[in-house]
Amino acid sequence: MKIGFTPAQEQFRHEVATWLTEQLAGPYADLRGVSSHTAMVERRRVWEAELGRARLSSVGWPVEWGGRGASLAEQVIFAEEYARAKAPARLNHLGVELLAPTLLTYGTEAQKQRFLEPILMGKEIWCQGYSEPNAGSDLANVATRARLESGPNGDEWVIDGQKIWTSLAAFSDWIFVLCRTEEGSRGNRGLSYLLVPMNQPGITVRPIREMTGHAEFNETFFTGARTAAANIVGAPGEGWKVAMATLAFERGVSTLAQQMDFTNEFDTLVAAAQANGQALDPVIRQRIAEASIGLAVMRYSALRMLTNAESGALSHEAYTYRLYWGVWRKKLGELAMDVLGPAGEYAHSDVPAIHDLQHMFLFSRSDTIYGGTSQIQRNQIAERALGLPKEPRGI
Amino acid sequence: MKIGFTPAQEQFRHEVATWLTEQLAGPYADLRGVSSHTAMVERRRVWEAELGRARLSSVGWPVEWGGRGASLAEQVIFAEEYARAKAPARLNHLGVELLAPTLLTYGTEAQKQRFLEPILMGKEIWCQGYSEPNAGSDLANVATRARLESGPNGDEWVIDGQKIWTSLAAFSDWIFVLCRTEEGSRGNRGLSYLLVPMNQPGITVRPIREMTGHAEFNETFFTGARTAAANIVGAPGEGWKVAMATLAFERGVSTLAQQMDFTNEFDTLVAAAQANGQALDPVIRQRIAEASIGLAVMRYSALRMLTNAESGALSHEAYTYRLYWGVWRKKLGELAMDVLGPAGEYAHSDVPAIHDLQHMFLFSRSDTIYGGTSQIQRNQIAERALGLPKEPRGI
Amino acid sequence: MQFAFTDEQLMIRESARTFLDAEAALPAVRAVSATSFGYDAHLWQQMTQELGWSAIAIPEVYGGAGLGFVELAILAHEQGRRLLPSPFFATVCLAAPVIMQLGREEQKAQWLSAIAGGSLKAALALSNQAGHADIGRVASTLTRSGADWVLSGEAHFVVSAADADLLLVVARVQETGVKETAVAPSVRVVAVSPKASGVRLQMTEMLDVTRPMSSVAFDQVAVRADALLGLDVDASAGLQRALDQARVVLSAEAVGGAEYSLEAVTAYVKERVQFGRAIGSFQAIKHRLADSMVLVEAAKSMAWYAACAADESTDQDLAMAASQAKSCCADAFNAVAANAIQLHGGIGFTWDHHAHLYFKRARASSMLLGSPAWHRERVACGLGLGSISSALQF
Amino acid sequence: MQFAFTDEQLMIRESARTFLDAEAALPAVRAVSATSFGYDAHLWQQMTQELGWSAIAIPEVYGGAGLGFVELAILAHEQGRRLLPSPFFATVCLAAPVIMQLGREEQKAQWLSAIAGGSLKAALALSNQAGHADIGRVASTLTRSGADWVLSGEAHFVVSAADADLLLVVARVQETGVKETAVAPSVRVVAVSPKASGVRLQMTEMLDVTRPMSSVAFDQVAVRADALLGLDVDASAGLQRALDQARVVLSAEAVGGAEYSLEAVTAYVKERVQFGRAIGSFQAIKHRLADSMVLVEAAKSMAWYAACAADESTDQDLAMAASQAKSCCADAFNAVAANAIQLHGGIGFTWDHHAHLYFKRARASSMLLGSPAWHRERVACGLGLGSISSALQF
Repeated sequence: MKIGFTPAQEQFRHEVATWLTEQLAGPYADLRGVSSHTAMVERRRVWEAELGRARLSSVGWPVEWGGRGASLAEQVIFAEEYARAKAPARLNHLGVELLAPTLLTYGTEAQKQRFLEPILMGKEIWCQGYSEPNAGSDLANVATRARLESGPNGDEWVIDGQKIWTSLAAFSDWIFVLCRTEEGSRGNRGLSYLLVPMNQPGITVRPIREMTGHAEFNETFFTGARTAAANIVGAPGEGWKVAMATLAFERGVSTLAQQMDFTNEFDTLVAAAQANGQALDPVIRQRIAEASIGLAVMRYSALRMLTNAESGALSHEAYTYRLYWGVWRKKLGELAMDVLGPAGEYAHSDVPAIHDLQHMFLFSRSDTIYGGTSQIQRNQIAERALGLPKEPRGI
Repeated sequence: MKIGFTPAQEQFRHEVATWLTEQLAGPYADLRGVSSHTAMVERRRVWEAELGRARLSSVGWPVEWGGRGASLAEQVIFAEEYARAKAPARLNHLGVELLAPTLLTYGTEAQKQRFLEPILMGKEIWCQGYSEPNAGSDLANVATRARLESGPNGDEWVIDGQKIWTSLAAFSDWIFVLCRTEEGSRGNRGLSYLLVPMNQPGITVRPIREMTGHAEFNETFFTGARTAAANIVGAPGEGWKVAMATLAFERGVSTLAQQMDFTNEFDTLVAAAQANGQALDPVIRQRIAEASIGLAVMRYSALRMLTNAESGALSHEAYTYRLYWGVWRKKLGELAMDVLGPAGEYAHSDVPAIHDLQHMFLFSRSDTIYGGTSQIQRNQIAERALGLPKEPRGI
Repeated sequence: MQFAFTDEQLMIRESARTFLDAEAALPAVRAVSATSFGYDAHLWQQMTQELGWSAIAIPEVYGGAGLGFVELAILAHEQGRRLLPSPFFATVCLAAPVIMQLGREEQKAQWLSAIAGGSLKAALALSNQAGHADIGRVASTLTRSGADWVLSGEAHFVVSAADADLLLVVARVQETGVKETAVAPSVRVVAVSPKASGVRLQMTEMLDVTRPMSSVAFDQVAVRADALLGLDVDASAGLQRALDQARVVLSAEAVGGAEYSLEAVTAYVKERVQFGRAIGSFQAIKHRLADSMVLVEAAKSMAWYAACAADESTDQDLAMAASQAKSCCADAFNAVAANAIQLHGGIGFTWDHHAHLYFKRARASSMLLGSPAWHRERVACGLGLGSISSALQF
Repeated sequence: MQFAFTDEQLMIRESARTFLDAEAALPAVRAVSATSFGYDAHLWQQMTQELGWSAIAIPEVYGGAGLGFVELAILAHEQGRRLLPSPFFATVCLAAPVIMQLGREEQKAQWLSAIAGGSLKAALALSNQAGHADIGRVASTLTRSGADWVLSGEAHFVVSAADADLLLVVARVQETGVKETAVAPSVRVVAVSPKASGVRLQMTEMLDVTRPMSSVAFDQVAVRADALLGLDVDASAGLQRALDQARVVLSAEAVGGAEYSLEAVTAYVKERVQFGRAIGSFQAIKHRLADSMVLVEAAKSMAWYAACAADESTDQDLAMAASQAKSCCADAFNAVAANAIQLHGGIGFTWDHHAHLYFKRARASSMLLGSPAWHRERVACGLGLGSISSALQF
């Protein structure tokens, strides 16, 4: 157990930092500090391609697929430097961080050939179609149907139903969708994992305005939407297994990038407290210190989790991680507003820090809801990690 | 709605205060400030009798049974003055506050004649036999059995089983016991509510040492213990109903006395904080203020509850009260220890405040357990006050 | 001592609830929030002229009903349940008590009668740019100009000021030629017309859209001597009492919001099915709602007591009760409204759902007239814990 | 960067757990707590002489195994699981690091070798009567007496001092004829024999019976110049590092206690039946245990990182990590142990049950070497929030 980096790793850090600084001071200066997931989409596509060419789109991927086969330590370094350079939020993070590892594990050779390179180069942006209005916490309750039909373009899946909370859907090229492909099946059986092109008449996207005032999520409607029969990951009926694997990748190296965002938010908060004098309030100081402990905990829990993931089974800290950060960030949001005081109540502040912290405060209310509520997380911890009896399903 | 008292009520306050001051400066000076429920038992019996003679044992009782038929406001005044005078903890509080109202509601005329006066005069001290090792949260799981037998002394109930957490059992004269009187019955059916003399060979009391180091509770074993057939409150099989009524009296005026204890504890804590300088720590100040809010909340919730109780049904605040004070006092204990700092870690402090606060801290851990854990309390609030679905029993 | 509503009080509550259930449904609240002054003038007319809400706590001699803060709190509680945007708080619960405490007889006769009759809307300009509720930190000053005065400075977070007929401005007296000393400066409240020369008023868009606020700047505004509330003596004590009374009403309003928030989410979890069961049958949900209910009931006890204190108690006891209530009720509303979002799941996070409106109002109310932490510090002082030169500012 | 135990570290943990499972069952712990010095001397001999625990982090040149704080933390974690009373913390985790940081070569050679070999038990006398862990607040003073020194004053909460062979005493230098100034006084650490004339030691009975403490009074104790650790220069920096290292180990020990506490109550709720179900099947219980597990895992991440920092980081980075860990792990242990009492129900509240021993240890450890609040304030300073003249004292 060691926290320091080797000279070779520090050399890698230097290389990455230099490259990022050059890009973001030069041709991509307009993208520096762009943190919104919905802003400057076209420019960020170009940036994704730039990363891909530099083999920095996903340094952990195998070399044959355009990565660098980087070690965990190097991935940590990349995430740190990416954040430090204030490089823009990754446009295709669902493709890079969730779908690509899923394809690397469950995809056919043809699927890897077809999909990985466009992901890497930012040519095809992906979104995720899991939740439905009646399949929120109870994800296995998916009702969106797909059936295989023969037609002029060969066999195709035809999809009908509705997905919700599909972030990025408005400008995604593809969506990975959990569908019910066995008629009459219930629960997590009879589901399949399909890859569906977004740009077709059978798909309609409707933005959902959230309490932040922005529309970061969407509803996505499928009305006879189509995709080629080959665009299924895993066998028909194996969708649940594949979807769960995808979710598990949320606990992967993408957590490092997320943590860097958290660190930036924390730093913004500290700066705001210093600016308005709240940093000298002993009560606020206790809470800021507590938040800093949470940051440290998340960092080292993620490293434990990633190290342990290399050896297979999901370890204890991996079960607790999702719940921990959701609760932490919600508290950070409350702290931020207490630091801002009444000035934080203005809807449109000229001060970027106030705007960012407000948005974080409001958005963080969903951090204990999406991707499995805190209640669901606690169930999973209790049942899977502590071995307590399962919750009875209703009758 | 009014918080002030009338001149007549203030006159009553003056009378009570004068009497208590005279007694506790004079003949009962040795009892002033005695707060332990197990200390100076014989002297406190004498004190109970003194209260009884002055018709101050339970001012709210009807005049015919030795009370004063006092209004709620007067009962509030009595509780306040009793605490202010640092009069000793009531030895027979289970008799006065729980059993007597139960008898007044469900007892036969003969039972009232037989039992009320000795309770009032401190001649017969009572304890409560509800919980069992396997009937804790699940009180309806009572296994202690009683059967009616004919014998030389006429018909008698013969009781076998074990009760636990019987406070005061070591010096009580009587116990009210929830027993299973219908063989083969389950749950809350087939139970009866019996009054049993403690001083008999069929009863053995074994103290339980708690984490405080003291033994404030006991185990009480029944091995062919006997009581007259007439010593049943309500009909055979109605025990659950009567026992629940007794528990409801815990939400009665006895809460006022308890609140005065809380106020004394809070004052001790504040004095300790002032003495060691912690009162100037802004973080501690916030927590002390918070605790003072809790005290105010409890006082006014109790008044709402008692006012509403006069009109019948248990109101919302009555459901929440038990949980509120348990949680509040546990927090007060933690605050007390944080105020004391390392000095609070000495097991035997010469400083009475430190000793009292330590004991409160440790004892308060049981405040969310006995008489229904916080978990049970939350179930009841959710199901009875909010109307949410009931928890399924196991199969 | 009688800690329950009288029959008359119950009737007031009942009729208010019936009225607001009909008139202040959520879509209506959203709609009026978007209008220029952020409230429904017609509804306000009904409240004042038909229902007599603005008169309820004003003495009979000024044309009021002569009741007190318990009744005001009841009405605020009911409006809180519906997040009703209206000048009620600013005019009736904040400005009227200030006039009551500080006004000369002829001022009371003039203004309180007009408020009671519904023809006057008033607002109190107190807070500085940071939103401090401390009287000692006001950012407006009065300087003498012969027998009259000149008002300069600014005030922020002024509730319902945009179309008020009268501004009551809290200002420090700045004696010309006298340096500011360590002694707290003397404070006056002056009545200013929003249309007076030198007054600039700007509405500010808030996260909580249901309580409009403005910033006001005063640039050498001429103030006649008789525009001073009361005589030319320090107004702090009377102002403090009026502020504490307003805090009590605000607390009751918060309790109303919390209560409604809890009722709505309780109804939702009984209907919403996941895993083949109403989610309200899961203990995790039940216990969170039970905890919310504990908070609501605690806040009620605290708020109603404080309402009594606003009528009956000494300044010092009221200050304690008001700060305890403000802290307790604000914390409860924040927690209950947050929990309601959580238990609604994704839908509770959307703009079109009501949950965020309550959540935002809860926080906005927390910050108005002193944050929970500020009030707890005030309670600590009141408990005799001594004074600290605290960095606590809100 | 490698954030997982090496095979060697896993082996150390495994063998420690096996040993302690066999030797430090709860009845044994209770029994030794009641003995005169509060620990099992035979077990201590095994730990030091057979298992080499006291040598593990001592450099090879002084007869140690040359490993570091990660390994010490592993051993402390395992002892924490069992609440094992032993001189391990005082001697190996507190005194040895102080000697390492401050000692002259010959002192290290003498004392570290003896500690490694198990022949020397040492204790650090630091805290004043109030239990402050601040170096600046020590209640012992050194005055010069020719080339030598005289030690006077007192120390409290001195862990495992009762039969220590060596006391390391932190004292302020009081220059004769020089008034105390605002400048922090210079601090030294001196080695004193508990048997020296003028040393009076008294064991103090603690709520936590598993970690014996003493108060020590120094009445004009003659101290030779060569009993000073290091040279006659301020010892603060080195002492601070050693204290931070000890705090890290203490944090790992707390994590062990929390971990065991959670395991035990988890096993209990799987067995205990109420309402016809194992109570562990109720969501209320499951979620409370899930929350406990979140705390335990968070504390682990923090503690192991801090253990690395104790070996690898600069003083400043270590100070931050140590304070974060001390606060985080203490809070976690307190909460988890409290929750364990709650979920055991009545039985968990009895003297004979183990739950209260963990609960009391948790709080006692919180108060040792700085409370959670004290450490958070230290973190706040470290984050650059500026310094406040805080009333925070613990």
